[in-house]
Amino acid sequence: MAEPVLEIRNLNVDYGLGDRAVHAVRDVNLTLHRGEVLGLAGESGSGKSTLAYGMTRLLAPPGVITGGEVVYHPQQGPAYDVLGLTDRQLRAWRWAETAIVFQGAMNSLNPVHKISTQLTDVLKAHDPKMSEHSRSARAREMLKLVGISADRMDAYPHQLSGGMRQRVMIGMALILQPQVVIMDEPTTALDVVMQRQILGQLIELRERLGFSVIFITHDLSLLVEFSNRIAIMYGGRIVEEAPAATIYRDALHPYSKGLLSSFPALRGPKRELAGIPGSPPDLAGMPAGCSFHPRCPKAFEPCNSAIPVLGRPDTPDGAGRSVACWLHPAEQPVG
Amino acid sequence: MTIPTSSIEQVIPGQGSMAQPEAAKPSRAKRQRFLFVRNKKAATGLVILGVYVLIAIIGPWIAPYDPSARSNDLVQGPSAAHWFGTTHLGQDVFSQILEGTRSVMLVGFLAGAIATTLSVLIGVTAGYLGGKMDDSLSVLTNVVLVIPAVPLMIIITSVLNNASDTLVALVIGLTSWSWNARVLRAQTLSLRRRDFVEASRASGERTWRIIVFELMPNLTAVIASGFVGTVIFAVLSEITLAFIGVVSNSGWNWGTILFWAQGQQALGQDAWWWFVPAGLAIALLGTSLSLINFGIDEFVSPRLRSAGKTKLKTASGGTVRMRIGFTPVLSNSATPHTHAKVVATPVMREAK
Amino acid sequence: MKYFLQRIAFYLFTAWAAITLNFFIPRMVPGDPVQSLITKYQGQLSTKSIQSLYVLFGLDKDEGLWSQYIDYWKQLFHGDLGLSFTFFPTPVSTVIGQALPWTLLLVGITTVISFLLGTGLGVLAGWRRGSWVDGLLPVTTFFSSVPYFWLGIIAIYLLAGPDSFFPSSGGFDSGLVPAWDQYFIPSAIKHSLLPALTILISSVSGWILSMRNMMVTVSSEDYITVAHAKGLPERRVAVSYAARNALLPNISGFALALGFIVGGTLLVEIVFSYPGLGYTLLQGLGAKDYPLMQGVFLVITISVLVANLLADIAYLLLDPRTRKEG
Amino acid sequence: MTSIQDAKAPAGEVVLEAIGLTKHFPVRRRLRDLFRRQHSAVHAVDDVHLTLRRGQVVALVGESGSGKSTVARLLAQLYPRTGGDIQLHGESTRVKGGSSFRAYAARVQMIFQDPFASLNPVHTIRYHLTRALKIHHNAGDDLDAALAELLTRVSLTPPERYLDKFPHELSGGQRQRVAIARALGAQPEALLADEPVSMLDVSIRLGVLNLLRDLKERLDLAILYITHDIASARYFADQTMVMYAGRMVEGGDSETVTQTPAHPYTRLLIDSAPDPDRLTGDVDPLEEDRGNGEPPSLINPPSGCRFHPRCPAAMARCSTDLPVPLEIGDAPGHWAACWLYDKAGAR
Amino acid sequence: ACGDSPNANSNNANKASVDYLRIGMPNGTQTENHNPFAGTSSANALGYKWMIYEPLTMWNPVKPAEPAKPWLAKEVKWAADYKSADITMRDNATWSDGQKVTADDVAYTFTLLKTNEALNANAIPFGDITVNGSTVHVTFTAPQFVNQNKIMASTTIVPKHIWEKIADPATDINKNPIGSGPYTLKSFTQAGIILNVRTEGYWQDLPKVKELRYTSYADNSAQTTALANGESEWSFVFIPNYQATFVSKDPANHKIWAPGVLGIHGLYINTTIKPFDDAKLRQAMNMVINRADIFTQAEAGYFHPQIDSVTGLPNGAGDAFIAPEYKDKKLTPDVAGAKALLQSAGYKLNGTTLSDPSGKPVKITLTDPAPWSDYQTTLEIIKTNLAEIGIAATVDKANQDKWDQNVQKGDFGATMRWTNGGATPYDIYQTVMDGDLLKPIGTAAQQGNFGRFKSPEATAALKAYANATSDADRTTAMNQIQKVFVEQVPMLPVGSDNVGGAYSTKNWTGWPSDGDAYAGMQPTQPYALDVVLHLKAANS
Ligand SMILES: Nc1ncnc2c1ncn2[C@@H]1O[C@H](COP(=O)(O)OP(=O)(O)OP(=O)(O)O)[C@@H](O)[C@H]1O
Ligand SMILES: Nc1ncnc2c1ncn2[C@@H]1O[C@H](COP(=O)(O)OP(=O)(O)OP(=O)(O)O)[C@@H](O)[C@H]1O
Ligand SMILES: [Mg+2]
Ligand SMILES: [Mg+2]
Repeated sequence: MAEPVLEIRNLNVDYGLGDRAVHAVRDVNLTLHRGEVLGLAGESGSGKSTLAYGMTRLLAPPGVITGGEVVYHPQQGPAYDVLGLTDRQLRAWRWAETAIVFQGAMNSLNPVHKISTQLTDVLKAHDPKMSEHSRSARAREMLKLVGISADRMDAYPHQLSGGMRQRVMIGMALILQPQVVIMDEPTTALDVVMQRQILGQLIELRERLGFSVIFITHDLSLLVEFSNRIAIMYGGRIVEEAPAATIYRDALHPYSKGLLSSFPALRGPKRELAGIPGSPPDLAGMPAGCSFHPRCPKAFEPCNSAIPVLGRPDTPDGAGRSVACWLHPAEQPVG
Repeated sequence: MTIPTSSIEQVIPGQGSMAQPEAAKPSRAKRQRFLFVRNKKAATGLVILGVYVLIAIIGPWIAPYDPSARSNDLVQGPSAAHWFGTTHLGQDVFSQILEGTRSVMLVGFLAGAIATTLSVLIGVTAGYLGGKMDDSLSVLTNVVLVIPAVPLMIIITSVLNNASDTLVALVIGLTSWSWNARVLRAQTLSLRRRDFVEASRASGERTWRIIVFELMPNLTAVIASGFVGTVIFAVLSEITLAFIGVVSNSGWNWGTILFWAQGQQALGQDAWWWFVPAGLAIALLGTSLSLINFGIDEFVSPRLRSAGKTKLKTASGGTVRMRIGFTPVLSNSATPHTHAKVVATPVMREAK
Repeated sequence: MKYFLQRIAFYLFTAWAAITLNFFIPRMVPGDPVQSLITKYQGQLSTKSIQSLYVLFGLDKDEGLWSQYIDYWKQLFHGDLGLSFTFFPTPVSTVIGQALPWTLLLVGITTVISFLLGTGLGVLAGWRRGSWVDGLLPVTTFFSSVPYFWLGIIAIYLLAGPDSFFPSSGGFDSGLVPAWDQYFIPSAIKHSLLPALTILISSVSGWILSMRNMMVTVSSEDYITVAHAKGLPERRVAVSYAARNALLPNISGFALALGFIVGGTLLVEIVFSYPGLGYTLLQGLGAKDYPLMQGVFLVITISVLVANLLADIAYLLLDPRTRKEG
Repeated sequence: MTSIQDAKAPAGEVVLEAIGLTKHFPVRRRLRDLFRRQHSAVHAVDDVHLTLRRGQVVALVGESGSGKSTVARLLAQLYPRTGGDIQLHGESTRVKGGSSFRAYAARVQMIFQDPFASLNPVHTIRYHLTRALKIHHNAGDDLDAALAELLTRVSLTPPERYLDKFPHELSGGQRQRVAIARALGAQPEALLADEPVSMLDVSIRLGVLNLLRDLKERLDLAILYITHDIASARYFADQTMVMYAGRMVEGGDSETVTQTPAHPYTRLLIDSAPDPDRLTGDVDPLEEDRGNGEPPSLINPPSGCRFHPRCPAAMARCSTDLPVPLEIGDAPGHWAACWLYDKAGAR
Repeated sequence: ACGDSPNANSNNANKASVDYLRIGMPNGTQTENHNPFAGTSSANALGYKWMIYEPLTMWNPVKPAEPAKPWLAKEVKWAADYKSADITMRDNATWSDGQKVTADDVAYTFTLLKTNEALNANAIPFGDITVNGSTVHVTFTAPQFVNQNKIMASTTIVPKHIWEKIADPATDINKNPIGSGPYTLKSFTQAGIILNVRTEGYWQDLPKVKELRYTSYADNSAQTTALANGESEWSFVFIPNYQATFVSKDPANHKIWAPGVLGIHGLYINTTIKPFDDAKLRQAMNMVINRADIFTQAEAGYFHPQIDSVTGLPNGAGDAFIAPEYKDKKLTPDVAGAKALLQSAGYKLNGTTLSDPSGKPVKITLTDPAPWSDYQTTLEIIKTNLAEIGIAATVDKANQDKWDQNVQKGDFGATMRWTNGGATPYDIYQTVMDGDLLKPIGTAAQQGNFGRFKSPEATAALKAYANATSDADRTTAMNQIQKVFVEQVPMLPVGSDNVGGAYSTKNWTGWPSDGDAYAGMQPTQPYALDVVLHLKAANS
């Protein structure tokens, strides 16, 4: 496999402090390789966004990172821990190395500034020496790249449609040619036609520019189609991680299985829709042991007492994947 | 149709799936509404206000002297006999303050209640009904808003002979509802299209029921903070009116004290004890009301709550501040978190 | 544009209603200007002069309210506000003209400074929550609850004295004549310091608070996080992203405050004998000077409405979302 | 206690029918429009025919802004309509407010998209349901029993556990169930469900949809199921109608419409739906022809077929003539408003 | 640098010695109006009209019985019936534009008043006005004994050659005042008016004060602060506790002098209300008022000098007019006497409640406008005084306009109010007792007799006094008036008006005083000019 570009090691993120802290992300280990699309799925509240914001240190108060490392491998030079950077270094790292596209583009764009301003101020912040002219040329180029004509440069966000705004965001994310692009549900507000169009474009750009993507959504079918590898989160932990096709064909964790059988398929024979019984766990009062066990149809004795570790499963194709389930005890923990 | 019925069985019947484990959600149901009392600011405000209310009720009884009674101690400084000193007629300032509290509180709260009622009636109705009704009520609101309140109060009170506290409260109430009405109208406009209002309309509720039972409870906090704001305004107005001597009521309030003090140039005679306490009493009352208002604001919008602790200790002993955009890192070692127990021994798997 | 015409129509209608009220309200007051004048000069003005004053003011003729109202509008359209009684025979417009600049300068500049200062501090308090600015809040709240006339009087007592830098009253040294020169301006500024400070202290807290709250609300918007994620310098995020958006809702509050410049700080002008409009209004009120009251009310009404209209326009200019291109 | 009717009426009876339903929202006029006679308007819904039958689910699919919610609100008589007719049991109805509206609401109820917003946060579940029963005088003598029955019906059992909770104490799925129970409180014949699950989590959606289908079967309700997720329409609806820019473009049996879509727009929709079986990163074949992919302006909708600017198979005639519903022929009742199927008029 | 600035030489710091006098009045905003006839003009409100324009004679109200000094007129000769007067002008007076002051100017001024009702503030009934050389002969349609000083000593004479060109003298603001006085207008602003001394042409020695700076303060408090700070050197204002507020700030220089004049303040009693229609009751009330308390506590020990005489005539100014029978009758609190009087009149005092002969408790409402704090304090004191004889009084702080209305309509119990003032006690008694001014309850009595006091004797005596042609007749009438006043007590006199002022001797000395009472002390009255002419620089 390709070399890693971003390694998350034992990341822990809490909301709040002390006893009342909510542990939203726990001991997450995840590696993003160069050029790949890593999908992150899991139902609402499972900690996907927290993970994304946590590793970039963008989490708003009362979020705190209580432990872990986020090791970034730049194209040149030694790897370093993003969590150890000073504020100034972090500002320089942001967007130049890792850019983020959020869910609602309307909310991601400052409503009172023209999109040209918002595009160029990144350039100004990261490369103050760049001339006014070349900044605007670059912005124009990015817009063209995402399929928006350059004459919309002077438009305000509200003058663009939802799809166009989302594309502006994608263009903005790529303007500094970062190594990693994190996309947190970038298309949920859009309808399917637009969604496909934008994702298609993104994949194409990734092939041309060679950046890696962390793609967050809870729509598994979308992930299966668009990403190389998928990690599934539940209750703040990664419960399974495998190549997209592998997961789709043969999910090991009962939760992943449940997710995959929760949505109706449009094509092919009508599948049985099993769904997942119960409702998502309350992060403040997590059940002991495996957090999924109260909803798990296959729960058995160790599940309610011990937390399973993410590790390579004891299955024949266990090589490229890992799972945290007592049904498939880890042969060797990841991380 | 080949939808497997099993799925229904699995999801619906009995308590199988959707039933919640009982303990999962503690029932902090109704108490949530009074949670704002737990806010430190609101609690402080309420305590101070409580003292004022108490004085308003029992003040005249605990006053050491008749506040109007003359004595031979003319313009005496604070002493054991006269805590806040005396006036040019030898009246006891402390007793005047105690006695005056009632009038101030009465006018403040009555005017606040009148103005709030009017603003709710006009603002919410305008906001909910819209159209012509909204237009005419908005013009009314704006006209009242545009006419300067204090001069208007002066004019109206001068029409009334011997305005009692109630009448003064009425005048203040009638002239100061418009700002809140505007705020409420805007709030209602944003609520009106909310799904739950539409939903109760769709389920066939009558208009007045929607306004009273669906909209108003959601406006409680806004109404409450409007009320508190109007009370402050009313208190200041009453005191201003009394201070410039246009209110003709004969009783004591803090404005009357200030009026006498200023008429007798208390500060010019260095009789600060005569002038200062009433002003401080007003300021403290105003502060307590503002604190309550803070509490309400923060209750409505939790974002406004100051983060309890903003300075954090990191594992290495340094401190970091909680701030937007730079999440504090308390420890960046990659050791697994303590609460994840790694069980080394593989557990027997159930036969498939 | 349509929106604009609608607003203007709305404002015109409101103005009409308010001006009509302005006409009727002063006439509700009992007593008449002549009597007030006599009582004002207790014993100094002989009661014999009553008749001469009625003749002088032209009040010896009886005229119906309605025809007065019609005349009032006729006069208004000629830009004529009538003659003041208190300052007879000075036209109301002259009285207002001589007082208005003082009020505008004192209260106007103070309001602007208060807004700017309060907004600035509010931005700081909202951006850096829990810092020292937050600690300032309870103090400013306390001061904003103090009746400002009280504060003014205390300020005079404490700060103005025989040898003090601060004069206790007036708009400028009594030996000077208003002129743009090196004698008058410093004197005018010196005289405005205490009243300005009083207004400032009691009004700044409102701005701090509302700006802080808006900042807090805006700070949690996604685009602020995005701005951070973009690695923009903190100042740019705070000013150009957060404060710029947080300012918008305060604009209309500011406009309204500007509109209330005239009517709002009546007592400061009285306490400091400041030759402004609020003080003039109070004199008019005391003297049953209908024309003057009407005139001042008209100025207030119009200024509030114009300020609101300006706020609408400012909003239009500052918030591109309202700028619907057609 | 018979507060909720269980008796089965003959299936297939038409409950609610929309005939040529049209809704134009007036647009704020601008200065230069003053000199123009014509008032511009958002053509949100144009000439929509829809039939809801007892015991049947009709799905209405289409992209965002195509007018689905407007249709639902028109049917619930929450908006006055611009044109067309709504027939309840064959009788034309137009109600605005007051008791006639209540009488209508007793028979046609609506469920809103967002279960988080459609319950008043200050009232308990008990209040919501009591009101639903009382407005339509369905409470009977024993209110508690009626409430319990309502909750049981939507599988919120035991009822006592939920009655005194506030909406914020319930999960999304539970809230949507309460919203459904509230609609059922009126004992309606028709239920208009406007995207009832789009705000719910993947794992919870299924439960609510299954509940709706169960209700349809047991209570013999006529249900309009609005969604933009065409796959769920396939699974849960008997009939599926596709809307595009305010007009119906295709309709028929759900399986047929989803498996053999006739209208180019339906095809685009189905091709765009995420499909795990597709190869990773496969660029869509339709990509190039799709124009800017933007839905058309509804103020000045395209002439002729509203889809023609984006249609890969557009013909000259598509930009001029408004297509009429045409029978496809592959399955009974399958139609599409597309000139491709105009065998007679083919040139 | 700024040579042409009007303020260039106002830079006070540069001046070696102070050559200006700062005069203040608490009269609020002023607008430019130098019309000496308009009551609303700034010239009137601040009194600077007396520095620009002059009267015919200079009258000293502190010694009202003394004859007025000739001023612009060399001599004024009244006919015995006071229905005509001959005024002879001095010949060395000039207007500030250089023209001579002539008898024509006087005749013109009188004609102006006669023909303009609006300007004739004292309602003087002018008859024919003729000029003969430097003498003006003026007749009146009624005897003017009581008005003589209003005509001669408080009418500003204006130049004919200027005023005849003015279209409407009533509404003209007289932008460039040309007068005969020693000062001319330098500048006007709403905060201050500056007068410059004339360089030449004044008919007597020019004053030492080179510049007069008038400032109008917003209210008493601002004026007092200014006085205390030394920003104001001369003013007429009520200063509460003047020792502490004013004098103590500079004991060597800050002074107050407040001589009484013929105008009084007292408690008007509504004589139509039972049982207050009973003179005995009113007498008893009069006996218990503690005027000393009122003087020290309500009037700050100076403002309304205490009245001692039972006739209600002020000490000093009134002495000359007191009837022989009342010469030594003083008003002193006498509770026992009052009780005895009441008992004899059929009233009963049960504990703390007085009942009238019909058995009803005696109650009274005392009313005055809320903002008049000295009156309010007075009422508070009267209230406790009345309580001593069992009369339950309540103090009502009325709204000023309502109070005005109610007092005029006779809708009040008792109220503190002032009387008109003049050169004789006539004005005082007329305001209180004149039956010609009596109006039924409910109709506004604008000129006086608010208490609805009905006394044909008093009315007749007042008429007799005004129309008398000899001093003896006048004395008789005056004695008669006083008798009615003392016996009937239509009003309870409390304090007199004063013509006083607060001043500072820091820069200027020569102010009138008890020892040298050459004039009153109010800066707004005609004699203010006389005062200024007496001033000398303190350090010279
Ligand atoms: N400020 C906060 N305080 C306490 N808990 C929080 C806070 N913000 C989020 N959480 C909790 O953290 C958990 C993870 O939230 P997160 O937003 O990361 O979920 P997510 O997987 O992104 O969900 P979604 O799919 O809805 O976006 C949730 O259970 C949420 O309730
Ligand atoms: N009250 C209204 N006034 C004006 N235009 C409206 C109004 N309501 C809806 N529209 C417009 O009508 C069109 C159809 O809206 P509608 O809400 O019915 O779409 P929808 O299909 O339900 O979309 P979604 O899937 O996003 O809910 C849209 O263009 C919308 O902007
Ligand atoms: Mg998320
Ligand atoms: Mg919709």
